[in-house]
Amino acid sequence: MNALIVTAVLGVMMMFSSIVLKRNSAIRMLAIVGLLFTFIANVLDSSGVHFFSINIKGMMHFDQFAYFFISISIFCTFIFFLLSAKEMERIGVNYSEYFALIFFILCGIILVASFTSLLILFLGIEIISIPLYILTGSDKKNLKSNEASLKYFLLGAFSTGIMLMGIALFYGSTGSFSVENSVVIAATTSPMLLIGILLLLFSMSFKVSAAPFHFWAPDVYDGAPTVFTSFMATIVKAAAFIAFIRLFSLAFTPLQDRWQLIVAVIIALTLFVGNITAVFQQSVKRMLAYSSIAQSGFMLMALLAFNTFSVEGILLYIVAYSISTMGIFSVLVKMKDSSLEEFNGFAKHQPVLAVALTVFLLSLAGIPLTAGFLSKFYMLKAVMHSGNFLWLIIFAVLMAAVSVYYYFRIIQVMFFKESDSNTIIVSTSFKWLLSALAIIIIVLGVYPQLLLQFLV
Amino acid sequence: MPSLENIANFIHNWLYTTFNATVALLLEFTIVAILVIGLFSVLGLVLIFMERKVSAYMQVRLGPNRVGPKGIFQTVADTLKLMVKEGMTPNNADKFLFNLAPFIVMTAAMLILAPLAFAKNFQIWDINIGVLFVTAISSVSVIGILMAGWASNNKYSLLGAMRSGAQIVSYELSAGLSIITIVVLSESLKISTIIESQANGWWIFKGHIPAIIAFVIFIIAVTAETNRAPFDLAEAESELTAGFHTEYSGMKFALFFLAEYVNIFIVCVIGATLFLGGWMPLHFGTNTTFNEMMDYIPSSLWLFGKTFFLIFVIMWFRWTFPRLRIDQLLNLEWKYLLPISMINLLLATAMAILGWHF
Amino acid sequence: MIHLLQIDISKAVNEVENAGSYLPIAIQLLLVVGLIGLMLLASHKLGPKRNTSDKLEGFACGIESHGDARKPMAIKYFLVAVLFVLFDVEVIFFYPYALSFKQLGWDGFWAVMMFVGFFLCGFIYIIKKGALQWED
Amino acid sequence: MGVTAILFWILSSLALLSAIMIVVSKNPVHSVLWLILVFFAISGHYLLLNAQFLAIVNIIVYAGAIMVLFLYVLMLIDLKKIVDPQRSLWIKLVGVATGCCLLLVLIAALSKADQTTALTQTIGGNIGLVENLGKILFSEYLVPFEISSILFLSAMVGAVVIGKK
Repeated sequence: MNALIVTAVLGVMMMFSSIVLKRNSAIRMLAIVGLLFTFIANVLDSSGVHFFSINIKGMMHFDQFAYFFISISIFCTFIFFLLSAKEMERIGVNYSEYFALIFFILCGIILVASFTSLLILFLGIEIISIPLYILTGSDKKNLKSNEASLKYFLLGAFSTGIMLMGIALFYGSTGSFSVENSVVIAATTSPMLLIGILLLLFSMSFKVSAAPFHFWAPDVYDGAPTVFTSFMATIVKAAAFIAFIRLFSLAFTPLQDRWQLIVAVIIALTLFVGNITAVFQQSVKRMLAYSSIAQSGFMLMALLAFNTFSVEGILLYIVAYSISTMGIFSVLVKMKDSSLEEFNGFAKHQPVLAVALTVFLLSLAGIPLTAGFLSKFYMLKAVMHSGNFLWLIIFAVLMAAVSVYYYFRIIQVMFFKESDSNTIIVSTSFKWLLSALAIIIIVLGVYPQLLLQFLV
Repeated sequence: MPSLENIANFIHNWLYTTFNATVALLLEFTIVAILVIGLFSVLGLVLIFMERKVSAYMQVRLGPNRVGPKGIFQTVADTLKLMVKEGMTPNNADKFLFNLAPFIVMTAAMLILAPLAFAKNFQIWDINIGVLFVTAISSVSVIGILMAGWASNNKYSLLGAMRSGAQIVSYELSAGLSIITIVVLSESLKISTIIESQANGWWIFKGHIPAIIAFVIFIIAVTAETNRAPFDLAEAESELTAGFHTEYSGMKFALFFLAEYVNIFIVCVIGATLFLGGWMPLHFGTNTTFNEMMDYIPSSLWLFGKTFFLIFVIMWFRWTFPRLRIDQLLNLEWKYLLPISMINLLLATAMAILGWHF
Repeated sequence: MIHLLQIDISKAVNEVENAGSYLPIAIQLLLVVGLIGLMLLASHKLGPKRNTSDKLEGFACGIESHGDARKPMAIKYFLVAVLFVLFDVEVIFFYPYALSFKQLGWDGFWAVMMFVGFFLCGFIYIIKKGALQWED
Repeated sequence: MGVTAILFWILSSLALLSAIMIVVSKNPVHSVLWLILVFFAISGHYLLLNAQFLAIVNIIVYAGAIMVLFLYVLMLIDLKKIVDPQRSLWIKLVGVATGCCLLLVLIAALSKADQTTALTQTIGGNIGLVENLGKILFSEYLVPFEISSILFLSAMVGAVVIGKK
């Protein structure tokens, strides 16, 4: 609860920061310090120091997993600010508003990480979505950004409508918004409940851009300003996953056999569409958009099997995926455009960055010794433990092999192509930060307990 | 004492003793229908005549004085003229919407009449959400105005409609907030209960400063909502010809015109009901002689007296204040009236929780 | 006590106890629509019909009208409408509060204060940002 | 068939008809007006359920406020310039087929639901009255209510970011 209120207040503060503070760097500092404070507040909260005592009437429940995930997203946002906060200046004049919106999104993330009532889930999803529509369209002079924003808004509103319908059916059959097994068990026979679950499944699949509902993702990720794409495709997406998994693991496990196969099919489709389409992309940004679809296929596996492996796996996956993707995007932001040629001979100009990027790409591809490998391994192991879906595991491994192709293509152009003398200018601190992130990826790949020990 | 209540009672009893229930009900509907239509025609005629005379005397002229004694049949003649005028639909207008718009505006205006109490126990429809109903239906009429402006396909009309829409929706906020102030004090949305809560004093007297502030804001807001001067820039004659109804003629124009006056009447009745006690006579504490004297005046007279006083005030505004610009108009609402009425409402709530009002 | 229609409806339409209380307004609606229709029809029948193309042109004070009237409007109006929607929702939330604030007491009051406080923050922000400034 | 049932069918068919007209009309302004009619029909349904507050809010916020916003948005864009993109017949057919599938599933599920017997809650249900709703909203559902203010704030910021130069 600490973090929720702190982020809300910080959001309001950021709204006013441009009126009080004149310099962009001061606004940026305020945001970073505020985020640090939020992190501390959340850690204190998880260890029993509550700033506020609010009767939440059982609509939210902060368990260790929720606290941990909230900490991770705050941490990732912190990294995001360090890496790319400066780049936001180039998008438009509303610098402080972007921070305010990001803080509001964090609010939504905290809500979806801790809800036990469908009302809170809905509010959380909306609080995440509405600022995102705006951030997507924040580059107002750019037609592509506008188009992406409108597309995202229309499809997002449509999927929210479906979600509301699902919630309504859930409420109609159970008489409660509460996300609990007992509520669902009491109404298992109701066909209305099943349809409700199905609609919730579809709308949440839309939010995480799983396959038949992924059509918005490439256009939106491509059209949005690159800085915000990196935020959307990582932290926000992770939050949508957590909401998805939380909803289904808390409430719908009694009906698992009814929806499990659908989820398996969605996963297979997501893996297929994401990986195969990514192969044919010429723009790195668009390729990353498809790769993020492909990665959601793996993350969705946590939905198939709820066990310790999947819980640990999904958190590890989120960290590995978010850090790697943000790292790549942070370099991409600095490029002139996002075509593959931009990376020609990158290793010659920026050897440190090139190595760091290589680590990120390897992690995304799931090469051993990186966190990406371990997280994929955890997910597959979780599915294996649940006993069914051997075909899915084989298919997933196959698709991971395909993914290696398009990730390695970037590595190949970076190291083995001649440069066209276009360099990017980066500060030393940026290099340090990116190297540190690469080291985190490797360390987590070798010793994941470093992260997962907090989960106990 | 022949009050409206007694007459209604008498008719009701007579109907139910003479006919069976269904027929009596149908007859009652018919009577109400005739009454509503009658009220409308009389209202339109009286208010337009009043407007002309008031403006005339404010400007030291005579006003209409040819048709009938003192010109009282002038508006009747005008209505007849409008009836036999040709109702045109411009060629490049959206024919369907163009003809639908006056319908919507007028329907909205007439529906709001239903929950109003015209005298003691004399009310067409006493619903438990009376005030809310009024707010809801009045928020629909702006659609009709926007529709008229858009359908006309005329630049004046469209601009007038846009301005009018922005103005009406903006002022709806503070009008709503000041209505809620009274809802807080009387703890009911039912019009009859609100009036009864003022039996020992009108809210404007009992409600301390919040009620007075709310009253002032309400009057300003409804003046703007009915597009009256000084807020009449939606149909500013000197710049926009006639605003959103530039293209309308004949009966369709008459409907807009009538709706405007009916709306003025309605908001004044609501103002009188909420703040000035509706049909409640003026009572002073325990001064029984005075109170009984006041009770002797029929309740309908009280209501119409208060209403026409408010209407007169609104007409007075027209000849006192110069027209605002659109930026001044929106500034007034968004920068002053809205925050003031919001804080005023909270003040009234705190006061009501503490039980400080009488 | 007689509200001319109210009381009898529940007798006549016993089955719909609560929803039945809306019958008067439904009848009034029909009546009003019929009346207005009648008025329009009457004037249509009474009035002359001599249509010429000049007469049916859009009115532009005698000069020829140029181009289509439905040109894009200033975005200011849109901003006003968006803010109106937001504040209207806030005003709407006051209605249920106004009817139940006595039972809710100070707890409810502070809850509403917090809600309004957030809104006032937004309000000040809008004013400070000049979102409602008509001239740039 | 009682009066409630008759009203229900009238309102439902009105809502469905207007909803279809929204999709079918060529002129977006006409669509908006049909949408208003849908809202009124839905409000009628709320009244049948004795949910007065929802019915009124539906009219004030949706039919009043949001439709005004829609009309303003339509007036912001140059309707003449927009050429209706020619969608292929195939796409249209697929759309209709998908919609019908959803409809079929919903009907199949809802027809088996035991709630069909309780058609409307005109008698007895009074949670939708304004004061009862207030009591629940400001006690039981206080947390979501407060959180919704964050949603409004972000919408305000959004309006400024998008609408202001």
